Amino acid sequence: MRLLYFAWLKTELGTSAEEIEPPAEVRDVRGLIAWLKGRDTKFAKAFSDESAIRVAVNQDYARPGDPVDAGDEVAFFPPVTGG
Amino acid sequence: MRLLYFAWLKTELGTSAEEIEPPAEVRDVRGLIAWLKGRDTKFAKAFSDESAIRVAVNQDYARPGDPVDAGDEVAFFPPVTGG
Amino acid sequence: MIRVQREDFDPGQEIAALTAGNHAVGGLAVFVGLVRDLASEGGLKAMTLEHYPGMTEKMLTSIEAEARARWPLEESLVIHRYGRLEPGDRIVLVATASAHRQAAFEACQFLIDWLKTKAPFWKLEETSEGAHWVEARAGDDEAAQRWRETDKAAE
Amino acid sequence: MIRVQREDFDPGQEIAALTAGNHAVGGLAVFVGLVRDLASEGGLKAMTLEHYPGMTEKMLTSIEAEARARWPLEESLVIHRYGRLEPGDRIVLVATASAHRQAAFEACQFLIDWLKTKAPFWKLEETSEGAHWVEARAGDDEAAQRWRETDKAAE
Repeated sequence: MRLLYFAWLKTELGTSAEEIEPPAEVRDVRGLIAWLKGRDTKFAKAFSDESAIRVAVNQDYARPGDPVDAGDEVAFFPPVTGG
Repeated sequence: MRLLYFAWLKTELGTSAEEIEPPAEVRDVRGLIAWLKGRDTKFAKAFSDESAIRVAVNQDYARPGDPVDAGDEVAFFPPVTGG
Repeated sequence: MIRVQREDFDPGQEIAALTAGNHAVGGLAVFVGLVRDLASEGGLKAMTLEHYPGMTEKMLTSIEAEARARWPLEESLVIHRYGRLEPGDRIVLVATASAHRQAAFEACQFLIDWLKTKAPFWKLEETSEGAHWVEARAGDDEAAQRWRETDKAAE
Repeated sequence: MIRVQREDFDPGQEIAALTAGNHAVGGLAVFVGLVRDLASEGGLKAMTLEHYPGMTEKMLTSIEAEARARWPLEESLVIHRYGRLEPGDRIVLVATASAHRQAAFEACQFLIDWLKTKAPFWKLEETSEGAHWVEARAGDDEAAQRWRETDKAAE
């Protein structure tokens, strides 16, 4: 699974992309975030207010209950500010 | 007093401008139109539906009760269709 | 600024000049009206825009002043052509620049809506069946009317 | 058509190309967003627009398709820049062409409202006090929301 981070999440986590292999029990966005928070305190801090984070799975906006699979591209970013 | 006609009013009356000297009892737009209609059958026909005619006195939209004076520029035209 | 002219205009050049050097502008709304020819309407060959010189400028100036009183505009521009035009030709340009996009959009729509019901222009269409004066559209009056209702609500 | 690019664009050239030869177009609505610098906000030196390549194009394509499904548009164009921009620089262009002006205006506003809440761009501002990521504005969510309410009303 490929993870991408943008804007202040990227700055705070010190990385823009990583390849991970989460355990089989990580089946949805909610589970993935919980697993990532448990893995790394830096990640736990950045994700402490989950309402401030948007998630996209394979370049479409996703909700906590949406499924994630091994081959997916999952992106985390703050609310967008373009235009 | 200077009268101006635009669009189909100009075509129908066969003139775009004329200088007139209406009698003293012509004091407002309503009176001027009545006097013009009595003066000329072509005018009476063109003005038969007064709701289809807009009036401007000195280049501002005017209503039937608005005053007209000897030195005024009075224009008659159909509803505008610019833009 | 308002301009009434026979000549064509270059929208890109006009809007670039309008905001050049003004860094308080965050959004620019532009409307360009073109001579439309729908085949279903019988084949428009050309259109001649007549206007009332003097009153046209007076009305456009007053409409622009009203827009600037109602919205916080940094810049505004109205250009309206007259004379003979063919399908695809530009007729009118309205451009409004503001710090925020909503003010720019609203002022731009207000200007074109009011212009269509107040500025003394008349369209003479030439089709294969001859020339005829275009009738005013009730929809244009309604479009202008909604801005008046805003006034009443604010009273 | 949608384009995501680092380079500047020429609004006049873009909108001329958009409607060239299409005589069914009566009205063209355009929005241009610029980098704004209000002195009161502390002197913006520059702004860097980050984006999510791939998802940006996907979102813009989907927003444009939605606009074309909802309004009778003859043409539409969205251009959004990324990279480093300075005050006065163009960021975004939205242009919509239709037979009638109301459709063009509504679709143009819909596109910029949705783009602001859906397209994955983030602004990093550089001021004399350092760099900071711009926070999303609640007003932008509300502006996008009004188009959703139209949906509900139609259901």
